[in-house]
Amino acid sequence: MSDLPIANNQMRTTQIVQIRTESPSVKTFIFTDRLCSKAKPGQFLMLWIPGIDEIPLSIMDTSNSLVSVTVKAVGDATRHLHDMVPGATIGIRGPFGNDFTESRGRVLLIGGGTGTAPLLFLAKRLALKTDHLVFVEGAKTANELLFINEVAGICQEKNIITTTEDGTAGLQCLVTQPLASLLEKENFNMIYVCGPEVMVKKIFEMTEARKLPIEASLERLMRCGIGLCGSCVIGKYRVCRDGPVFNTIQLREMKDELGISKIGFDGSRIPF
Amino acid sequence: MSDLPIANNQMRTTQIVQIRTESPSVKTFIFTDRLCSKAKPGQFLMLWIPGIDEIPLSIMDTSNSLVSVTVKAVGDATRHLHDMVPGATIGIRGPFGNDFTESRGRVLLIGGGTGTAPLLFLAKRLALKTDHLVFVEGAKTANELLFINEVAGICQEKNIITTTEDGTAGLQCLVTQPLASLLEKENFNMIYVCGPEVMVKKIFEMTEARKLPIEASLERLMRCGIGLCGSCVIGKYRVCRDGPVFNTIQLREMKDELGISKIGFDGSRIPF
Amino acid sequence: MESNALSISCAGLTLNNPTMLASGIMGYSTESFQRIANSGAGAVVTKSVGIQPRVGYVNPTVVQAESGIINAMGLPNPGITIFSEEIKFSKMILRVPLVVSIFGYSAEDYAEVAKKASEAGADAIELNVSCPHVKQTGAEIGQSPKLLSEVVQQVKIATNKPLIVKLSPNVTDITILAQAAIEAGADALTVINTLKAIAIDVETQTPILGNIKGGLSGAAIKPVALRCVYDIADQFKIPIIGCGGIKNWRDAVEFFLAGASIVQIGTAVADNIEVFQSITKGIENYLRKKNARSVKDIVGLAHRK
Amino acid sequence: MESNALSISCAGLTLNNPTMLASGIMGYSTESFQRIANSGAGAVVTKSVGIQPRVGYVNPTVVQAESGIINAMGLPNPGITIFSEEIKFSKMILRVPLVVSIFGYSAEDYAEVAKKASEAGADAIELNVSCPHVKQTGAEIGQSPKLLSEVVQQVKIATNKPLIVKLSPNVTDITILAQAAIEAGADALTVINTLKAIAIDVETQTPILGNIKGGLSGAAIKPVALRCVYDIADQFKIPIIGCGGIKNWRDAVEFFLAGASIVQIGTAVADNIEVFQSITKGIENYLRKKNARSVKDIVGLAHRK
Ligand SMILES: Cc1cc2nc3c(=O)[nH]c(=O)nc-3n(C[C@H](O)[C@H](O)[C@H](O)COP(=O)(O)OP(=O)(O)OC[C@H]3O[C@@H](n4cnc5c(N)ncnc54)[C@H](O)[C@@H]3O)c2cc1C
Ligand SMILES: Cc1cc2nc3c(=O)[nH]c(=O)nc-3n(C[C@H](O)[C@H](O)[C@H](O)COP(=O)(O)OP(=O)(O)OC[C@H]3O[C@@H](n4cnc5c(N)ncnc54)[C@H](O)[C@@H]3O)c2cc1C
Ligand SMILES: Cc1cc2nc3c(=O)[nH]c(=O)nc-3n(C[C@H](O)[C@H](O)[C@H](O)COP(=O)(O)O)c2cc1C
Ligand SMILES: Cc1cc2nc3c(=O)[nH]c(=O)nc-3n(C[C@H](O)[C@H](O)[C@H](O)COP(=O)(O)O)c2cc1C
Ligand code: FES
Ligand code: FES
Repeated sequence: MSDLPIANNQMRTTQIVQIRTESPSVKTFIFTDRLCSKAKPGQFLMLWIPGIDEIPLSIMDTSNSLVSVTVKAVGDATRHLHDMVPGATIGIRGPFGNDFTESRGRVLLIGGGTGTAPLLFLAKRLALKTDHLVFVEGAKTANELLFINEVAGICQEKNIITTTEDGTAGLQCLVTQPLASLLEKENFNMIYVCGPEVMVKKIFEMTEARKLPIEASLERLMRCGIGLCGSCVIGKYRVCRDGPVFNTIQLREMKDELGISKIGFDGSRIPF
Repeated sequence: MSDLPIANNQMRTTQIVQIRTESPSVKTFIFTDRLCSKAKPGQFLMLWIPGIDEIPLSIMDTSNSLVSVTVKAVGDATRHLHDMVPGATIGIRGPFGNDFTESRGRVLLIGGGTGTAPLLFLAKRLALKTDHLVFVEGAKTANELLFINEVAGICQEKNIITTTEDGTAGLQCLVTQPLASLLEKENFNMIYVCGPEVMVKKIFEMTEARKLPIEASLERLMRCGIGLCGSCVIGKYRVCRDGPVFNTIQLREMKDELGISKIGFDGSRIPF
Repeated sequence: MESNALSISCAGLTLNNPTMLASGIMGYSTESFQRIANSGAGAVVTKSVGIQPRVGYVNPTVVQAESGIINAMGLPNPGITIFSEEIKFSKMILRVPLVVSIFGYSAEDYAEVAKKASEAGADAIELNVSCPHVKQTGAEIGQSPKLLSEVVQQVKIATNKPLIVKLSPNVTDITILAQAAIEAGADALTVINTLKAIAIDVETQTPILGNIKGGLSGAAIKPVALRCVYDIADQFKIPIIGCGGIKNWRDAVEFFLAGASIVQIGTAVADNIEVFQSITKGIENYLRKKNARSVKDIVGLAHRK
Repeated sequence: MESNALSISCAGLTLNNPTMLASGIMGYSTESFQRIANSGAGAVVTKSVGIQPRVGYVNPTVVQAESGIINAMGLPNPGITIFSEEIKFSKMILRVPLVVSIFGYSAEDYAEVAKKASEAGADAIELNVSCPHVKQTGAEIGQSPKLLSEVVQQVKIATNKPLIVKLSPNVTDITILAQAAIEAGADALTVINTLKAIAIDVETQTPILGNIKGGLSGAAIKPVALRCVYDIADQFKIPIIGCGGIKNWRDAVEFFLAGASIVQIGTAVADNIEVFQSITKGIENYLRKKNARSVKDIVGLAHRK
């Protein structure tokens, strides 16, 4: 849990050092930042695209003073970011939020879309503690499956399950489908999930049915990132400050909202 | 040299724990203060007498978290302080300013009035390093000689010289008088002086004539205590921030003002 | 000391303790209000609500500065019609008073929002006439005694709930605005909203906030807020709710001594959501130490000569 | 980059570098001015001087607050007659411009002091019309466009030295005061003086400053000062001297980008008298990095759209 007093975490600018294309719509941006390079898997940062917007992004990796974030171009801010070149200036605040607990034993990670990024970061750490890591990843189509090589470097091949909606790679189905049999077959000490909220909701229902422990990282509209503005609230929790990682008990408390409604830009509750 | 950024040295209140009468016009006040209890001999603090005034006072002693200051009633603020009783609330900022270097070898200390207080503090520290401490103290009359017993506990009797103007104790003369023969007779590695500026000036002239090293603690009008307001300036130095202890070289630089003129409450130069 | 030493009745509201959540902080949902109440707040104030929904400004909407933050949210809010449902929901669940903060572009706007909020069950209405970063709204009204007076009068007609006017510090003489609000019928004053400010990034050579300028809050503004409370309490008898940079019991007590009867806490929630509890505990200890039977006993004591 | 990238000519003054000692800091004696100049300041401003000597307020005259200090010195000064000697002495020795800060209780006062200061050799006159803590002086004049205009006009007649007007932030709209000063003939504006504030001690339940209220300076006010500079530069072409909370090169550059051509440093001197040198060094590096040939190249850049 990051408890940096806000005064010690002011925005600073840095230059993009490297940009890697991960898929047609996803790029990884690497830059130096002292504070965020100490982040733990699950934590996020606020990235300022000068003159455009400031958006929350999960930290995908750190090494020495370098920090990586993996970003899907979905709108104005992310497209502007995708248009940037190495050397471009961005602003950084963070790391913010809590992190995944690092479980031992048999561990399952389920990522959807760019939700794979923080799980890859987590998997690297878990690999030091456990040798039974199962990684399940889903995407619309083959070339949107992220970090296939990286995951293969961490997990045994038999422990990697991929799904695509169009069947261009792995199983042709939603990521939730192979889970049913997997959870039937195997027992897990911890299940980690990060992806679209509707997916998280489905998986949470499955783990609840089987009384399995889960930690889910959620995404909500974020503005301040420091627990003030209320944009990211789900139930009684602020995703930016009390999350973004929530455990089984917390997820139960927010059942009425998880995957059902969220707070929109105008503060009203809007359905998913 | 204290280099506490001002933000970490805000005023705090404390209660007077004990009051000791040292002479008809001088009392010692003892209170707890964490920061000032770490002060070194020569440093001073700003003491707030609520609703009345805030005045600079040398730190006379520290032990554990206790701090002592020795105060002569000379005007409104000091008289109000003298009227206080144990349990009364005062405000403290500090410690401020630099401290005496702690010389080894043969050492001479010369105190006038309450100027004896920081020198006593210094003598206690020096006694751990050297066994040749000569203490010269002057006052108007016998019962104004401060800390006679304390000094006797530190220096050998033959190394204590006292003078009074009315001859009621020690030699009947000014404190500067026995110095001439003393400096003739003995050689010192360091001479420390604290007292009225005119006395300091005289002694500095004597040490200059003999090319002896000296450190003098000065008193000037102080308001801010943190080097901003300019009230305490002598030559290019601020007594509160660059002093109050000045060495031979610095004293030479301020020769045109030392004991000659000072900055008054209205910022004008006024003669002594 | 009785257990109700901390409770305070003021301007028609009764609070278990003299701390309130300031407007705009986690201020949208019943669950947030309840969490804040459970964290020890004596009352909660909602995010400022207007007639129409607003999505607010583009990010960055918050910049961290030294000893505080600068924000320019742009009054994102769902509009009073939708928010009335939230007020009703809150009133069913919440056990502390719910103050609804409102803003508008004219006296009529304010009156309409106040009316709807009151009908939905608001325990009091706080007028945000001082929000410094939306053109033609707060800033102008809160800076003009005449406009302010008009708004307060109209709202007074539209609701019989206690009416709190939140003053802007961005004025030449805050006591003149206080007087206008009082004479127009305000039941209490919240003092103060944020100070107009800006943050500029030297690398990109641009203002950081999406809206360029914003409002400074947090510890940096405490000495100014405290002075505003002191100045108003020096001249008027109206209950004052102190706000600006409060983050511990000592700050809160300073505001009581300056003349406030209640304090609001905003920015300090970022560092610690339990701040209400620790402040209340500290106030309680302080009152005991000073042999004061209630907060009322220490309100305005710094004005003694 | 040539060595004179840092030098700046502005409002009739030429400085080796764009930093100045702010008024009231060590501002009485030639030796202090010289030390500050040796520490790297491009110019020095004296303590504000009036017609008559003043001893100022009783201590405490300075309280340390979070990220700043609150001061209420009460304008202690020897009066212009005595101070004229100091000005003459300074002019014999000092190799950087000497700006004499003056205050008064009427336009005639200001004019008289300005005249004497000019005759003694002041390189420029800075009007302190914003000192918030002396009744019937600065505060009132600096808060009223009419009074301010009158004072500036009279001083303009009394001296032909560059005239700098130092504005108060304690106003509803600082651009209106800026406009009044400009139209009355100001050659430059110093933006800003301190924010009105108070400090209260909870133990003794009393205001701490001898004068009860004072002015907040230091890092706490930087976002407000920067906003004032930005607002004025947005509307007017007059040279601006930025002041308020500057303590490192980054702060200084922010003020340049907001529209200032020179910066003044006050409170930061308490922590480090060498602050001028380190700020100048930092500005130099920054200019080099940004390929700017002089400070002028970056003045106001934050206003680009
Ligand atoms: C904790 C957290 C971690 C995230 N990590 C990643 C990541 O690692 N990689 C990644 O690609 N994306 C991540 N996101 C989502 C990312 O923040 C949004 O995709 C981005 O803000 C969209 O901005 P835009 O202007 O490009 O799109 P817009 O056109 O503004 O919006 C597209 C959609 O993105 C969502 N969105 C917009 N603004 C925000 C915002 N400020 N906060 C949250 N969602 C927003 C909205 O649902 C909107 O409908 C994360 C979000 C959160 C809350
Ligand atoms: C660094 C330093 C250390 C000092 N240490 C001691 C000490 O250990 N014991 C002690 O008794 N005194 C000490 N003094 C002197 C003490 O501060 C003054 O005696 C006291 O401020 C007088 O205040 P008053 O209101 O009682 O007298 P006033 O009636 O105000 O003045 C009496 C005289 O005291 C001097 N004085 C007044 N105010 C101040 C002030 N703010 N700063 C300095 N001098 C002032 C003036 O010369 C004045 O003429 C020290 C002064 C300095 C600068
Ligand atoms: C993120 C944020 C949003 C705010 N939104 C509002 C608002 O909608 N209405 C309002 O009256 N004040 C708003 N304020 C001002 C606060 O209520 C409060 O007056 C100010 O922050 C000073 O108090 P503080 O220093 O305790 O934060 C907001 C403040 C912050 C930091
Ligand atoms: C101790 C002190 C004394 C001051 N005296 C004066 C003064 O005499 N005249 C004046 O115009 N400003 C005076 N000021 C205000 C400063 O010149 C400056 O405007 C203000 O402190 C903001 O800058 P800073 O944050 O760098 O200190 C004084 C400030 C301080 C801290
Ligand atoms: S983003 Fe503002 S509270 Fe979470
Ligand atoms: S007392 Fe203010 S500069 Fe020394």
